[in-house]
Amino acid sequence: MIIEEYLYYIILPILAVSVLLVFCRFVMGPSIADRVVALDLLITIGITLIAIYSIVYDQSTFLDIAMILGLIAFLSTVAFSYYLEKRNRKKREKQQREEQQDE
Amino acid sequence: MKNRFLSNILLTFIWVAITGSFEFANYLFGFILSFIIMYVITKGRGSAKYFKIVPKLIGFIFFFLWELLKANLQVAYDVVTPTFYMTPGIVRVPLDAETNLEITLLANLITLTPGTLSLDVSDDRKVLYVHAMYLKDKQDFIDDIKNGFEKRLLEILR
Amino acid sequence: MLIAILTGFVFAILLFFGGKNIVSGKLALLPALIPLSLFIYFVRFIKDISNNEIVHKTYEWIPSLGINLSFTLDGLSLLFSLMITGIGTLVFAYTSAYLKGNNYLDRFYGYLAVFMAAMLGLVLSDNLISLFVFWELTSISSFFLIGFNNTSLASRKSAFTALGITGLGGLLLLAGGLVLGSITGTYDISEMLQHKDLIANSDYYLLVGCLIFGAAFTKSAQFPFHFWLPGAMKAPTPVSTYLHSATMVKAGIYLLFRLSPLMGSTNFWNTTLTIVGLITMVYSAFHCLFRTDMKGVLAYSTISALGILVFLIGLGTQESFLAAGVFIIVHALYKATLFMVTGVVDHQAGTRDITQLSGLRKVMLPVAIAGILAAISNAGIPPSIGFVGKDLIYEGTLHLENSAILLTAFAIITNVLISYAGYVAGVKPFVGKLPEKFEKVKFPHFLLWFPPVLLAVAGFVFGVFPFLLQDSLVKPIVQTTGLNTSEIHLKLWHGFTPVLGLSALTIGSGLLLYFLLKPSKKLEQFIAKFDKLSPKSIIENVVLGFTNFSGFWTSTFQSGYLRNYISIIVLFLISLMGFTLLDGTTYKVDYSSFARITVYEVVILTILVLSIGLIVFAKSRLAAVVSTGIMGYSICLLFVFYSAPDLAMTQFAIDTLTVILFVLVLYKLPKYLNLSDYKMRIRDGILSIAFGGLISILALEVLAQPVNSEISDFYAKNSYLLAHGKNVVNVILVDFRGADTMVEISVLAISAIGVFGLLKLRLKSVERFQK
Amino acid sequence: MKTLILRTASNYLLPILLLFSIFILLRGHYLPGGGFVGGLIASIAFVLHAFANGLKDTKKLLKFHPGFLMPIGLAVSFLAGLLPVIGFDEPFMTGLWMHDTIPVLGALGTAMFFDIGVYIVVQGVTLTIIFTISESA
Amino acid sequence: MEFLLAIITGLLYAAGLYMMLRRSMVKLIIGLIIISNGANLLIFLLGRITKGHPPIIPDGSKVFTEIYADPVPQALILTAIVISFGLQSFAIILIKRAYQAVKTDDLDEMNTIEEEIK
Amino acid sequence: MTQQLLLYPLLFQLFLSILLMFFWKKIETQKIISIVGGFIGVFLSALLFYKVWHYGTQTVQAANWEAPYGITFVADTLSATLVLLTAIAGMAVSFFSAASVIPARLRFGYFPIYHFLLLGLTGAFLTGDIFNLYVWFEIIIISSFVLITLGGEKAQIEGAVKYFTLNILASIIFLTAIAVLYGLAGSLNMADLAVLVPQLKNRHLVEVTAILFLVGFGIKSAVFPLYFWLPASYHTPPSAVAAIFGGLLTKVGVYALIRIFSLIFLDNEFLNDLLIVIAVLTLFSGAIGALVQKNVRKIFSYLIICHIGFMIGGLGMFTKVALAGMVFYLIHDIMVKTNLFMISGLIYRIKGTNNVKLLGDLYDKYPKLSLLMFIPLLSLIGVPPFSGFWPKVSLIIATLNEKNYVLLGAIILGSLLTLLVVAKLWSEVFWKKGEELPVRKHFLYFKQMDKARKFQFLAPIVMLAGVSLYIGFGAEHMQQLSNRIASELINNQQYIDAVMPQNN
Amino acid sequence: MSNILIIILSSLGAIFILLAAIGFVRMPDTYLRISVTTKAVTLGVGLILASAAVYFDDLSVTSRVLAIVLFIILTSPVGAHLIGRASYFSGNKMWGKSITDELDGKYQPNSHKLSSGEEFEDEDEEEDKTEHKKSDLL
Ligand code: NA
Ligand code: NA
Repeated sequence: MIIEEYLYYIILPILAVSVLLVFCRFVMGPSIADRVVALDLLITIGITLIAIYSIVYDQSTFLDIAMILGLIAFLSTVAFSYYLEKRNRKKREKQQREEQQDE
Repeated sequence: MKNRFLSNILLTFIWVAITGSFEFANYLFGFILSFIIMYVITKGRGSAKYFKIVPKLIGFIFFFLWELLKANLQVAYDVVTPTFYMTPGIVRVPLDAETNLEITLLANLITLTPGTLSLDVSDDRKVLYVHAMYLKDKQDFIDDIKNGFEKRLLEILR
Repeated sequence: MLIAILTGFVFAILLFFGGKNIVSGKLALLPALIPLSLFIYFVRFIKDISNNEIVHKTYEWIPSLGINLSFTLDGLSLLFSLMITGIGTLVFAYTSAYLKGNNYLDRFYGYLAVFMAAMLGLVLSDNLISLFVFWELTSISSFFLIGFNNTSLASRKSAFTALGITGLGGLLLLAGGLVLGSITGTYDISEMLQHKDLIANSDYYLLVGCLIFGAAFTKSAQFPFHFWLPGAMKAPTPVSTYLHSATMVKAGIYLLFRLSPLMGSTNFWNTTLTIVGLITMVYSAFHCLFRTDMKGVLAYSTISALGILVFLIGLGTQESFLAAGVFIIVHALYKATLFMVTGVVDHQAGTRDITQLSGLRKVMLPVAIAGILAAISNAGIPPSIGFVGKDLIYEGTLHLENSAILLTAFAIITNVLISYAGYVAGVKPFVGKLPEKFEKVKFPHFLLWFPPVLLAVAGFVFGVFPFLLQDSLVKPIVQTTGLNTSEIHLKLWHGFTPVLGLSALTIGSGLLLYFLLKPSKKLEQFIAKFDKLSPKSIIENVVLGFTNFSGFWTSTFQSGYLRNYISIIVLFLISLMGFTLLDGTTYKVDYSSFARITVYEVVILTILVLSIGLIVFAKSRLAAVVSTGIMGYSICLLFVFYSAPDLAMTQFAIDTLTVILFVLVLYKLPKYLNLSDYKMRIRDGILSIAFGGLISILALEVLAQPVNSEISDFYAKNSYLLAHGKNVVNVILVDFRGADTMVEISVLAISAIGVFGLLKLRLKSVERFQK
Repeated sequence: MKTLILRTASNYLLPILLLFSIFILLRGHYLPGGGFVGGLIASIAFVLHAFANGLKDTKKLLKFHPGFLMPIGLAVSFLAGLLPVIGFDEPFMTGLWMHDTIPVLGALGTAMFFDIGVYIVVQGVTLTIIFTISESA
Repeated sequence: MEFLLAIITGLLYAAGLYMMLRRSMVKLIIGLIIISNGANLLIFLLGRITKGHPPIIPDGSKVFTEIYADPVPQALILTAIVISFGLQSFAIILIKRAYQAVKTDDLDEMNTIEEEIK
Repeated sequence: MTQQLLLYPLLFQLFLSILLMFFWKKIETQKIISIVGGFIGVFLSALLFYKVWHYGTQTVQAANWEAPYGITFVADTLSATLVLLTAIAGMAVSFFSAASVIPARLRFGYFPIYHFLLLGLTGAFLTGDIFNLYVWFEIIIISSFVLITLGGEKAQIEGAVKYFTLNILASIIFLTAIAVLYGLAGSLNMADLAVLVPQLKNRHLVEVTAILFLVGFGIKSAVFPLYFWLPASYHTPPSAVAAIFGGLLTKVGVYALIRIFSLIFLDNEFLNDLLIVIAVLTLFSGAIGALVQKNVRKIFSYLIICHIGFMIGGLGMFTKVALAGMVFYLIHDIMVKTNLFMISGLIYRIKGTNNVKLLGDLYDKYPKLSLLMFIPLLSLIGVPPFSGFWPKVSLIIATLNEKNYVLLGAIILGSLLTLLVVAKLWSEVFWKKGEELPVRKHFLYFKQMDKARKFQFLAPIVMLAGVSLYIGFGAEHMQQLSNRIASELINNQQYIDAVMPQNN
Repeated sequence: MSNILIIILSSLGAIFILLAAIGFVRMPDTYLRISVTTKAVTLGVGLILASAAVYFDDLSVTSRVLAIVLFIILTSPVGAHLIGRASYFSGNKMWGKSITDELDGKYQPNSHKLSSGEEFEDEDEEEDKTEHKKSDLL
């Protein structure tokens, strides 16, 4: 019983504070990359939240969700990186075109 | 080598089945037990590499964990204290690792240890660009990686 | 009788399919045999009817609605049937010559046949609903007849106007009939007569009266709905002859006549009819003075005659009904003649402009005879039947108890003007000098001049021998009103009475007027100045205003702006919800039933709220998308906390995929601009907050209600034992509610196909239309 | 974005994810999971592969157009639901169960096949959508 | 907690609607996503929430022995989520296609077909 | 096997859709499957109708879980009738699609999606479960989205965005309503809800729930002031698609309203009044909207709205006579509106445009076709004894019984304006001397078609015109049918008993 | 015994995560933020999951925990690599006190090809473009 309470009153708040901190950075940005990393981080901390929660409620089922989170959270990072690259290329092509026109 | 490993696992399962205790400790115990057994029964029959790698692998894991912990503490210190002591920079690290797997593992391990971040591998796979937080001497840094992670990793993989 | 009616329809259908062959060439006269045989059929009934018999037939049609095809043949309907078929025969025959060589003669006959059948059905129906059915069919067929020259804009407009006015009347008739039905419990007029008291004492009496009047006045072109009739003169002359003088326009008269015994003898009924009839007859008779188109003259005089009929029915005495009955016959005979005459003139001389026409007797004597005879009958000069008719009118007005003198005076004025109209149309073209340009006018075809002559002569035969009509038709007609008929004696000569004096006065004034006032363009232009005040233009303006309003209303609501649509819908929803939810409810929520709040919940909720804020206020599209992702993941965590692992997994996977989709699409889009201004944002914000607030209140209220967990208990009990699964959510998905899932995967498949088609299918210009 | 690191990682992740998706699919009747999530994970595996190696490679790997999975999956689910109607004059979707249970999967019944159909459809759908978009990007 | 969730649900509806009322099509779709989440949460909330007891029959028992969360709303939401995934993907592609066809993301410029009546 | 007869029309459509997907690229095969399938569908639906007519309401408990635990499918007379009409209209449009939809569209899944749409319609009519109804609605929506956007022309996309958004909004409101209903009553089975909801203490909340349903379904049935999506989009897809949309999509909304209000939310004075107000404004807005339009299909679109008003009015009065009128109108309207949009397609193929200003001459050049097209127009106006007339009789009687003169006036005005709109249409499109339009390259005009295609074009129009004629001239049968449906709707106990016999 | 282990593991894990979060907020540039968080979080997650494994003391849980940790170890550095790289492309500046950037100028601007800096060669621009067009999902 003590463990559950320890986790509940000590660990969960620490994690919660971490989540909030990360979210602060998400709000602050400044670049999209920071936001994407924040998102990734939030999910990863979410995994720990779920893990602790599953201990507190003695429901190991929740770890399954953590598993899925761990597996596919990564994909949104991949997607956003892809976006950033593509967008960057597009910008550069546009710049080049304009430069060529200037010449 | 793969066969050995598989046999090892198989034996572990047999052990667990026999004992009927499905606890983690029992698996671990079964694994060690069957490793020893296999070491004994295949001793001197040529393909002893497997038995050399496993201890190295275990050693590597501990090395990795130690590095992880050590550098985490370093960063932690930097993070909690008001001023930063960082001297960051992106460094070009020439690679001895050749195969995709080698390079990827190396890069990932470098990233996972604090203070360093593998940014990219050159297209000709000769150079790894690493972002480092505490960069005092470039050559020292490169040597650390080459003699530490890369060497140990390649020992295991090759 | 049903067969009699159906004959026309069947014939029409035949014409539509093989028409060209039937009516082309020499067989063109054939169609006339149809009305002729029907005429003979109806003539056979004269004897029975004059013996006070009534023929009644009922066929079941829609018993569930109490609607039957029941037909009655009594004096009134016999008169109309004879007119419809008799004049119909002549018109059919006349048409074969008039429209000879017209490409669409088959169509024309088809319409005429439909019209004739419908008109027969109308006058024979005893059931008010079936009467309405035929009433509408006459409107539709007349639409086609008026618009026969369909390439002419004026024709189309007139057809449209006529249909609009008579269509409105028809709907009023339907409503009136249905009210009568709901009062009396039957739609059969003969049965209704037995419940006369119910009607008179009903709360609906006024309503029914107004509805019936609306129907009759529109159909019979009473002021202020009269203007469609002059417009309808755009139709070929046979149509004007048949529909717009002899038959269709009299349908309203027929209706009033028919319903008088049922609804008449009240102040409302009689006064309204008298006044409307009076206004109509005087107003339009006056208008005859200002027309130069022969048909225009005749149209206004027809309206005036219809006004006289309404007026007479409104008087509601035995004498006035007698006068009305006779006048129907009189008018049919002379007006049909005059129209046909006009048609011949138009057909041969190529114009109907009365100011140009004269002396045509030299080239078409029989036509001139018909015209002059008809004009005489029209003017009420003895020994024509017109004289009899006019006398009866004066007798009807003179013997009134109230305002006899005044009404008689109006009748005289009307008659004077009408007789003027008759001279203008029936005499003026034929007398005087034949202008040069008409010297080469050819003598008309036999079938063009014979029908009018026949009709005109008939007017004199009946004038000389009025007893021919007395027992056979006139008495039975009056009989249908339920009044005493024993004292009716039609005579040409009554001796020297005041009425005779009035007749003489009328004839004299009419002739005088004709000699003094010649129709001219000036007069026509003079009256045109008052067009703005005419009911026609007033109603046209109203219609125009209505159309403009329609455009305004439609484009206001259908503005093209999606956000307006959404706003209106949500506004509608929240005003209704707000009205019911906040109105008088005591807002009571049992907070004690709510679970305690924990730190991590607060953190997740905070993040949820903040991420929503970020989405709403994001400056970049990608930031909005990332924030949406965070929102989704927070909700996913909520699902974890509240025991929904399956949900959490699915939501998480789907959110990730959605992010990927967005990312794949986004970088192709243009800049993410904030396009709305400050005011708009405030407005939308208020609307949104109101919406969200109501949803929150609703949720809280529902949460305070007791729970019924019968169904989930069943699942909990049986999920493993009967459905062999322990994850109840999954068992529900694949078993208890598997049908949902089957549909759901179909939805997914469809959307994938849709996406595939949307992106891969680009129609090339060739493909766009070619098959 | 075909970086070496991502490519290598994705080559190892693909089988792991696929295996994992089947695992999630099969356990759905007893524990969280099932056809939907399973199918989504499987498609995520392929999407990841496509990100790392390019669409062409992934398509080559799949051998046929993923859209083809949709009618197949639908047919599997449909037949699983139809079997009781055709064979036993029971209502559509009535669960039919084998008497004996199978070690890993537990009881074997039409519901399982239904869920497998779902799994296939979801994969077909997700992959079709994502592949189509990236092809026309 | 239910109280806060009810407020959040309302907030989701409000934010979703607000986004739908913007002129950008991307915002419109995001709005739809938000409001769908709101609806899901509403089903979840009104089906009553339970902490830490997923509707999964524990190992070794054949029926529930203790309290459990109502599985019905969960199944409904699952269906709704998957359906809205289908719709959302279609919508997202629609943005793309609309941009190709109409060359704008601005909804106000997408009413040529409706203007012709005026 | 006959026990499950109720599900056959449903399962058969699903089967067809899946089968068609397997023949993805073989569009000729797809055409044959669709048409043959259409006939079989009519046959199956007719069987179902026969059974319901003679043996009363049929039910099937899907997956064999007794109500209210599983999903119940119910065919009372109303449902069976609508399923049959769907099948008939569906078959006609299959035919018409085979002739009129261009191959490019067919190659991208037109037929599978089309049959999914029919599946959705059939399912919506047959389900006895409120959430299942939502799911069917979704399949209808998504397949209609796909059909409306297939081809991706600019106009299509613009229309689709509005169509899409507003319909999804409707779905979300519907879902919200389900959430509240489940929160209050704890059940989803409509018969069960019919028992539970009247017992609920908090009537305010029940009323709010009803309003949510009203608005959700109201959007789908395109009533005032929720109809915007319809005129914005119905003229953009191929005419075959518009035909099935025009005939059936809004009717599903109406059906859902009927179901909900006759079964669950009974006798609420406020709601009934509200429905009547909505009906009046719907009639009015639709009619005047049609009056000012210049495109044949837009005119028809507004007429759809207008005529929805008749049905909503009937529902609002909720007497037996009114309901009978409403049901009769529903039956009539499905056939006529489907046909009208096919006719618009025919006109388009003849002249290459649907713009009223440019059209003309049809009566001169194609007199027989014109008269063929005139039949549905007559039905539309409700010229007696064509089909639109009889339901109006019942509706007017009902307004008189209820002394609802405003609605009476609206019905008369709506009818009159419909008459005028059609007259105007006729005079502009058929009578007027049309402008000489430049001959379009790559355009297949009607006169250029071969006999077989002409037949495919005209057969469905003739068929539906025939059905309309039957409805009008055989009004007695329809009236009996409507009366029976009306009495079933008024007495909801028989529905409840059929679904949950164990309750007695 | 196991309780103490759980407390130790979870406390350490939570602290590392907290540190990572603080670091994430405090670090001055994107690369540093990525760098700090990847490992701290990996370690933290691993520790906390380990505590769960100890708590449940059940093979299936343990294997799941192992799986999760393995996944994270496998994926998070890859993610860091990708986002770091992307961040470099989008021109995120390094912190002012950074001492060197050997990556500067090594990327081909259009193809994003990365040179090792040993054999820098001028690639044909046109070839780049065509390749870009072909690559679909890249
Ligand atoms: Na490191
Ligand atoms: Na990392």
